[in-house]
Amino acid sequence: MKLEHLEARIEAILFSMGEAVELSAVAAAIGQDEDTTRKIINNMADKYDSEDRGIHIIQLDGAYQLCTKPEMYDTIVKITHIPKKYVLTDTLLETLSIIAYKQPITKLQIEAIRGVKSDHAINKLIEYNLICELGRLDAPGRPLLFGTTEEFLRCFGLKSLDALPAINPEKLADFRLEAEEELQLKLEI
Amino acid sequence: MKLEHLEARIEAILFSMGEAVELSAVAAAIGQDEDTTRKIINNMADKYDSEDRGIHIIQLDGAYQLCTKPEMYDTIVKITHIPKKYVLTDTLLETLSIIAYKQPITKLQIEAIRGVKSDHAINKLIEYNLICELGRLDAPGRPLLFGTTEEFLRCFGLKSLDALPAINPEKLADFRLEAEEELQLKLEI
Amino acid sequence: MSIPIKLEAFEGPLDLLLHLIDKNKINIYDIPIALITEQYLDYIRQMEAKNLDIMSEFLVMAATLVKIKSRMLLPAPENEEEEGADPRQELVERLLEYKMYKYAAEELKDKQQDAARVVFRAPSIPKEILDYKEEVPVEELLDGLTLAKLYEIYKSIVKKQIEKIDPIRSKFGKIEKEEVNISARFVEIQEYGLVHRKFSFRELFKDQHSRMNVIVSFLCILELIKIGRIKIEQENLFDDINIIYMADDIIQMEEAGF
Repeated sequence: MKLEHLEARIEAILFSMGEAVELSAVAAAIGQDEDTTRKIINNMADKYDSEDRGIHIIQLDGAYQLCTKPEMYDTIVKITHIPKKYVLTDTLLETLSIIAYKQPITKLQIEAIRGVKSDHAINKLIEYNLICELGRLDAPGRPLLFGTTEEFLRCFGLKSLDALPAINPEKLADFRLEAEEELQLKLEI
Repeated sequence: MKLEHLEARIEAILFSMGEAVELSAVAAAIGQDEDTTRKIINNMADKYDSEDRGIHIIQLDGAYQLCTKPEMYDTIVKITHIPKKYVLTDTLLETLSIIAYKQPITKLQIEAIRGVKSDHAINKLIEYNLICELGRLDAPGRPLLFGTTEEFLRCFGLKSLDALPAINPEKLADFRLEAEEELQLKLEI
Repeated sequence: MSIPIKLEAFEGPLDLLLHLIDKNKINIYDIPIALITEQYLDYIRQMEAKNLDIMSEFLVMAATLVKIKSRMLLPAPENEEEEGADPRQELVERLLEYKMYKYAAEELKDKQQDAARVVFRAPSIPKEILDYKEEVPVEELLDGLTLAKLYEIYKSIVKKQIEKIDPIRSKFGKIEKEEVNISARFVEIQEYGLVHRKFSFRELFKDQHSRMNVIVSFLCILELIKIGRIKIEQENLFDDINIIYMADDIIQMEEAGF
């Protein structure tokens, strides 16, 4: 099978599926192994980057999805009403970031960090499909464990959880420095 | 504005709209007259005909729409019918084991043992044809009784449920004693 | 001093604390507990105690601050070996962790704004392709599962269930809801009166002595006195109260207008 035909098939798959498609599924559908398929998709991604294309392939945790390029936003808004994505309140963002960085995590652990009840925030995040239940912790009461969803990756433009913004290393260094200074002070006393 | 940028915009528009878009609407969105827009779209259509593309532009009564090429049909059938890998989750295994060893059993009894709601697990096991309804318990509300299916037995090469490994023999003796006492009580009344 | 920001602006007690630390331009590791506690309490005073849940969370933090403050005022034990047992340490750890996630939340907010600029499309798979439903292969589903394994799982569940039983509470008796029917009791008392004519109040509870039953019976007696169907007498203080039934029939509660 010619490479071009395989590319065409992958484009058709991603276009018609709409949602993110696992690499393994794409590979099975075009009858190639995953490594080859990944290479083909990467090659396609380069072509999409060309300036006469308005769409491109994004990667979500080993799955692929077609979407418009960010710079097309203004044009699309002109022709259609893009449903406003929900605005996340500070409460929701705070809760979401704890879940994103500490998953899998229980409600109690979230509340311990925030210092406040978080039922409402958790329910809202589930409603928005940004987090989901990941099973239960094998502890008394078998509390539910929460983690982020694929939709979370999509909404925040992350390829995978590894792409979560690193918590500012400079800030962390500052904190450490302060702590050391403090220690010095103590020793002097 | 470079031609390439206009093409990119049109692709983004057709992709995000999904349905057919009137020429006039496309023209307005990219800020060009209809003639120019038509020419650009025709030019794009030629590019889509290239064999590395799986989608193309179709024209419908002066409107344009993106869709997969007809020859992609088989590929799309394949991607939607990729045999899934079916596995029993821990929750399903847990529920199945309870039903296997305590059948016939009601949903409430299962939930009492597991300590959590089990509707989803029971429904999935029914869907997988591993358990089935065995009738109703003669108790208030006449709850459904569940047990394992013949399919389940066949898979484990069991002739009948008697072949299921015995539950802790001591426990079983206890159960029997209780049952007998209960019977005695009933007879006395 | 007053803090000119509405309380709802804070996510919780840690958030408020961070704000105060920031406002006073102090090092998180070196919180002047006395000053912060005062400002913190000041703040709580301005709080409208509408939501007890929220209020209590702030109060817990205030109590923690006061506790740390008092511990810092106490002279340290002289033979203290482990240095640096700063009572603020735990609070500092919590604040740092919280600050980290608050910071990450801001970063995520930016990411979300960028990511919101792309548009996806809905699936467009022909219906006839989607409608095709595959049968679930049971063999595959049970692949690798043996009866022994299934039995192990079952045993572990049963074991967990036994461990879960509370050794103390499981011995408590059952609490049963009792049903006392006033109108039935109203008729019952009259029936008893018609047969016995004169009887003691106590007699009415020969075999039923739940509190609710006594109360309901007492109410019925009062009502029957009021409508003149019975009268009562008591010869000496603390003697049994005798009830004399005077009517020749029985009326329902509705007829009595009870």
